[in-house]
Amino acid sequence: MSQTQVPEPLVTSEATHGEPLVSVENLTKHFPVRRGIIFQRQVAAVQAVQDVTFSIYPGETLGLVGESGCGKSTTARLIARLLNPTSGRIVFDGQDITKLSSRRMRPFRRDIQMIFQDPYASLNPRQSVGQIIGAPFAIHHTEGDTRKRVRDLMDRVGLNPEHYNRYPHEFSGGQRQRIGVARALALRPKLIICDEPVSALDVSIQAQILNLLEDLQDEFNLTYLFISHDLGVVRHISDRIAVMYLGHLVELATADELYERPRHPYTAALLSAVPKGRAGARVTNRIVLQGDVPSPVNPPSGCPFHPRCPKARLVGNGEVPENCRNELPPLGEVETNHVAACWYPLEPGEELERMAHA
Amino acid sequence: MAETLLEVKDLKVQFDTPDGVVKAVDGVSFTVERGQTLGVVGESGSGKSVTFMTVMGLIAGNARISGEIIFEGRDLLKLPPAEVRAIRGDGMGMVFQDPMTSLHPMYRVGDQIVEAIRAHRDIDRKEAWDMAVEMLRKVGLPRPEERAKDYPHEYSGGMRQRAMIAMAMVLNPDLLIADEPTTALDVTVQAQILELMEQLKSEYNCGVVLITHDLGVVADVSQKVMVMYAGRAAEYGTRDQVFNTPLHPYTWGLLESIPTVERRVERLVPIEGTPPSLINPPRGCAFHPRCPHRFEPCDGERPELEMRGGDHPDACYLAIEDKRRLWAEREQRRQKEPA
Amino acid sequence: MSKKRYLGLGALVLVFALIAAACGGGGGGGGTSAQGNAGNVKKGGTFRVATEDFGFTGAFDPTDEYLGEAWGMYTNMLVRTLLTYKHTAGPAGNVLVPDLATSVPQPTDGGKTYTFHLKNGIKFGPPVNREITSKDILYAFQRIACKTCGAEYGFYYSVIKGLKPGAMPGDPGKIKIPGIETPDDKTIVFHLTQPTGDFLYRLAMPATGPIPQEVAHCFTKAGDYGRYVISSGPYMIAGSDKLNIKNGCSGMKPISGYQPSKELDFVRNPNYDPSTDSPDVRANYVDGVTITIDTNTKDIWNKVQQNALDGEISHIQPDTLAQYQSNPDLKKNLHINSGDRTWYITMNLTQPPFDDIHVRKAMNYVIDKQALRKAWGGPASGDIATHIMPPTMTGGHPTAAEYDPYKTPNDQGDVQKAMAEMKQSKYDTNHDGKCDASVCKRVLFLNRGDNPTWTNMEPTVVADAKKIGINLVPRELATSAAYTTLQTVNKNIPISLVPGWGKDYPDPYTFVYTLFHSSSILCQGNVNYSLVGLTPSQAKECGVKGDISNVPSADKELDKCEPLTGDQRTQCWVAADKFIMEDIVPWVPYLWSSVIQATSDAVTNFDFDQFSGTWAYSKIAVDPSKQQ
Amino acid sequence: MTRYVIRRLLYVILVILVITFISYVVFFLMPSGNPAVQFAGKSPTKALIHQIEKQFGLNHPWYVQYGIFVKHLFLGDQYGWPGFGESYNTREPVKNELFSRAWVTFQLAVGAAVVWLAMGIPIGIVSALRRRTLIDRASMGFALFGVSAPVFVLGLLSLWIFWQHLRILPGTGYTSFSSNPAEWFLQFLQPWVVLSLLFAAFYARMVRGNLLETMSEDYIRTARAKGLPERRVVFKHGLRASLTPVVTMFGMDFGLLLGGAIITETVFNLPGLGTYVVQAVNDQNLPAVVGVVVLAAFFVAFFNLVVDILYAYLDPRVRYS
Repeated sequence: MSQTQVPEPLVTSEATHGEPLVSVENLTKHFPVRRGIIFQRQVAAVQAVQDVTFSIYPGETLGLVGESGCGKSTTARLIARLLNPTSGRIVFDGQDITKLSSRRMRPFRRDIQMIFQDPYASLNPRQSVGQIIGAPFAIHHTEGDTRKRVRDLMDRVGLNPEHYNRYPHEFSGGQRQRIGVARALALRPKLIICDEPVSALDVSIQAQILNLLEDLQDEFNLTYLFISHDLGVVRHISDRIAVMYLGHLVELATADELYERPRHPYTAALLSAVPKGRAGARVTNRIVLQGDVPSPVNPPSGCPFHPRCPKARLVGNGEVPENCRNELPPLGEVETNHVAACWYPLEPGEELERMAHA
Repeated sequence: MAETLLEVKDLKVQFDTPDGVVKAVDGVSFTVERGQTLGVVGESGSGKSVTFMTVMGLIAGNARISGEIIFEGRDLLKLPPAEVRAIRGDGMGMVFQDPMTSLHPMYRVGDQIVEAIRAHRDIDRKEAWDMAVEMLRKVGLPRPEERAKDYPHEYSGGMRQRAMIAMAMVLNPDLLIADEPTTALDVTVQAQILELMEQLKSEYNCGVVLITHDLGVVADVSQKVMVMYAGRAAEYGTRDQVFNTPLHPYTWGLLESIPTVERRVERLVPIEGTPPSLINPPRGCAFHPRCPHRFEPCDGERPELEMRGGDHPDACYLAIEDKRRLWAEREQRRQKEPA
Repeated sequence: MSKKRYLGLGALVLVFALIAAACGGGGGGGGTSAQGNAGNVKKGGTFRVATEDFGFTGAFDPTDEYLGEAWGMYTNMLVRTLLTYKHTAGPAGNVLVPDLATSVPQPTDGGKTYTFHLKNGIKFGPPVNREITSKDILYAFQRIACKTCGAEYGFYYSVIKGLKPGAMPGDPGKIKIPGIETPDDKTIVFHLTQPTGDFLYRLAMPATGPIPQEVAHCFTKAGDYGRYVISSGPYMIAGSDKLNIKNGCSGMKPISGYQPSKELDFVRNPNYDPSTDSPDVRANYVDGVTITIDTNTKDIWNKVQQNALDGEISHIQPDTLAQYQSNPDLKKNLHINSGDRTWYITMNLTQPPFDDIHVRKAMNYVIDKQALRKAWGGPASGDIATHIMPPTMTGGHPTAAEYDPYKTPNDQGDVQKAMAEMKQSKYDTNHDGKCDASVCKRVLFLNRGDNPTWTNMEPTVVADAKKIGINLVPRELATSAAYTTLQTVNKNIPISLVPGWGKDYPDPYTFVYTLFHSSSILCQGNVNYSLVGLTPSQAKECGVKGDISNVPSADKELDKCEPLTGDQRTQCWVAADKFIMEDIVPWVPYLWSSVIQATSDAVTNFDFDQFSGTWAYSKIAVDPSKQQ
Repeated sequence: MTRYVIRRLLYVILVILVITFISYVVFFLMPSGNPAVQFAGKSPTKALIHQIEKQFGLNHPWYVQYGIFVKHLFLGDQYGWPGFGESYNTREPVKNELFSRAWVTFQLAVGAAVVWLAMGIPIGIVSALRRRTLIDRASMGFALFGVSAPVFVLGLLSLWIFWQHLRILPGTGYTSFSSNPAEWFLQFLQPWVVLSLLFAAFYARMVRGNLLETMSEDYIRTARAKGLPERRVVFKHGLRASLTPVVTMFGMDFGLLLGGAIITETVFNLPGLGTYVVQAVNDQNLPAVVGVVVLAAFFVAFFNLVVDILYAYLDPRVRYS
């Protein structure tokens, strides 16, 4: 019905079939910067999310990666309707939820849940674990024995149900994140947005939580939008991965495709920057990007990555080509199941030379 | 032969708390040599930070410290506080995890570096300022003359960490201790910082200690690696020894539980359970309750870090053949998995 | 020893005897009203007084000012009038003596004409410095008549032919008053519309004192002249001499010695000639008087005890009173005098259940007056009132014992008698002595909420009323707000503990006539709280809700007395008091309060000004060496 | 910055308008009496009341009176600018009285502020650095005493000891500096100290808390790692950050205090704004009440602004636009 043409060139994997669970179309979010003596005028905008389009299919995990400030968390909050988009459309389960009032949004709130980075900060320290996990039942007035359902949930996420009456501070970080997972799971949502769910955890615990999330996905046929800055974690858990830079979606492909054949120079730079650990010998050709990410208040013209792009300089013999500077490259298919927004995408296997410091 | 800068022998650090005595560091020994990077890996509570805060003399007064910390021939634990202070920041510099909070928000970056210089060198402000600017240039800060006059909040995260490094390195210390220097940074910035540290290390020919939970980072830049668990070293060897033929099941667990960008495994193998309490650590090997290979002696005597037939010291009772076999099996399992 | 001092001493002895007699009747505080040791009484020094707040009602403008404390300052120090008092305690202090006038005249023309001759040699203080003439007194009356000037007790002068108080427009200096003639500078003649027995008293009130038009014409709004008052008495406001009267009105800056929220200082008036006065009237020992504001009552009393102040204008707190009475060193410095003031519970004759005289009588029987006086601090605070007027107002009789229409044992109330009265009431249908009508269930009872004395009395009244079945519902307001509410007729307050009444001058007219005559009922600012004599048209105009058919009137009894003079007049008022107490019963009077004053050790001569109920400043002497 | 200051000043005006408007509404809606009736003496006639109402401007509806008040406040009245009108019960211009009393309150506030800062900050520092020692406990005991002891009790106690018994300090009252500097100082000594005790205690606790918190900050660790002497770590790095909130607090407290320290002024009989407003409320003296309200609101708002500007200098992270 409202499923209009999706401009995204379809990137599929074995997990993507049928109608998407979530589609965002041209999603844009600007945070106004105001100034004025009495009446505040908007003088600028932080362009947090700029014209982002993608879909998430039932049962899959879409990874969303990028550096801090790239707009990945804002995108997640827009989909959860914790923020209102400046423009664009969000279709959930075939229905346009972009402009639903909070009352009409309520049934969808059950279907979209979030898991946050800091498990402690997101749990009310004055509520017992049972109350925290049971709260969604109370809010959405579900029938049945709440206590039993909470105990079942606790058991399922690997918490001892006898700890029903304990408080968050009595748990370790990993257990607290299990509480967060149980709370998100309580109402059997269709989509769970995981915003850096394992970043605050010790490495030995990270794996436990990641495995739990995978098991729950299989068991309850969950769909995940998984946000992380840890590229290893994202690769592990995602079916498809979207890369964001300065508010823009710059590349989207299946996980293996993206990691093995990155086509956008930014993705390539990002991957090469990751220490390779024991697998690789000493990496010598890390693409060390120059400088910092530009301000989202005043983003560069043309391709947002052009001021730092090694490929552009390579193509232009040290100068950044005109189109990179002036025209925003569209998200185009560079290969089946692989889209990137670049005028000069890398060829498969092409390795970027390390950029000398300017 | 490399010159030994720092030798720590049987260091113990204990804190009295209302709940009991916290044995934060429980007998750790290691050395750092000039021109070498020692990577120290472990999870929170493993004692890695406390060890080096103790080396720096930055541990609060209520701690009980024993052992020896020999820096350039002098035992820091026996020196009067004033002399330790004179070494701190001059002979040894330290960089901390969070560059957002580690710089004083109300003083100019340049002034903070100047302060570090003038705490140890009797030179005038102008000269110190020039030194600070020069150092900022060296750590890759663009337009250092102007940026030195900025406040920390006007810097990006990466720049702040560069400034911290400049502050730690400005007096050309023999030893740089970096405590999770890149954990709070984005991956591309992390790469820049690690690069910078490498570069400075070779330029100044100092020793570096890199404390991190990120095995990838350690593998990337360290010559020697110490894996810590519950206040002790689980194993201690060269980078290749620890990463290619790890001897301790905890190290195995760490290596296997971390998803990497290069390859995808079907299922991660986590270390079950949670890190132990430091007030009432498990008897014997502190790791044994979480260890899949535990056997008879593990909950008896505590295993010391020593050569146990392998090519580097470890603290596990398993026979060396078993260690080699078990590690080989694990490696095989990993290799088998479809990529 | 000079003759003057000898005379002064004689007067003091006389006063002492009189007051001892007056106090004996009440069995009150037992303090002295006058003290002095001729050997110590020397001229000089400054008498230092503090008060929490001047509380002036007319901003110290003599035309307007209605506050007793201000009258004390005027009559002792600042404003001489045709007639005045001796500025002493007791009935002697209520006797008129000539001041500006050469003598107290007898009326002619059937009591309708009074002629005065002025003494020579009485001058205004600086900067006016000229002889006072009859025109200056006329000008005072013109200001009383003036519409904008805000005279607050002008009604006393409406008996003068053609004088419409506060109602005559235009410049007061141009107002024509046919009833006042000034044939020459030293003569003034008053023509009245009717014989008025107490007219002479009204000529001893400060508003009638001479006012120099050359200064006062600049200040014709209510209260405006207060900071520019030119002295005609022995003292002047400090800094008066600096007042610039040369450059017209705009050149005049307020006199520096009066800062209305800080202090008021008096110094000797250089133009005052003692030979125009008598030491019996004004002895003028001190060189100056300072009255400062100290908002902390405790601090004022502390400072008096420390000799850092010599006196206070402050209501004594019960705990301070107890402290004084238990310590002989302090007690000798405590002075208790009759305040010519009655405190009472007022009942509204239009509001049930008090529209029934039996209920009102029952209230008089049931209230425990001893308990109420205890809240005031016990016997020292005054005599228990048994009727309307304090005996000092009517020559000392009848005393409380001599006339007590609702006598109860030890003034503690008598429930039996009260219930017997109540049985006769229409509100006691089953005649069990308790009100059983619904109107008694919730009766609004207005009280002061900002004063512990009143809040301490409240439970007694409520409990006593309950004994005869009346449930009082207290409503507490700050004193000024409580007064304003009570004085607004359409608030229809049934019963209140708020008010007290003091005389304006020592004639019962200012008591019973003002309080109970129908002509005194005003819709706003009404002081006839019981609405005695309320007429249907007044009821309609003022918005009275309630039954007005049974409202009795005392107009006939009161009108009868007004033309009389002398003892005849006094007896007539006493009869009116009895009539009101027995046939109207608007009040439960409970206390004739004393004025309690404390002096420091530095005060070597004390006297009380009976007329104003405050310090006889002109009789006070201090020993500066004892001042802190 | 300039724009910010202008905006904040406009905001100050708005605050004054709102708060005076509320004062008017409260005054006219309260079941209290008519100031004209009070002024008119004990048996006021209707004509007299009307006359006085007219002279006071009370004959207009309250909102018109408010309008006139606002007009006079901003444009001035017959006594000049700013027009605060005339006192209902003394007929003097409120402005003169207000300013002379504000000066007294100012002297009280400044002296007390000096004392409380001089006491509070060092006590706070010492007890933070000597945490859990006898000194710390004694200081915090003092703080508890200072916070909980009512000013009037302390004031009366102090007067009883130093004036009535020891006779080493003068009693209550106000002596101007120009008339007798020594007396001025002695006379202010008690109110300064008594008023400052409450604040000193509060500030000691605040400084202690802030310093303890600051000393656990990462940048303190950095300062130590640089090898700075401990004294320099505490006084340069620790205090700098922990005193910034104290500055904010101080500005607000000081501004509030300038609006009148009612109890202290009453106990020590100081002719300041606090005693004035008490008198004015008792006398239903609307122009005086509103005058104090305007002044108090102005001081509070103004010092808030000063603090905010100062903050921007103290803490470079704060920038206003």
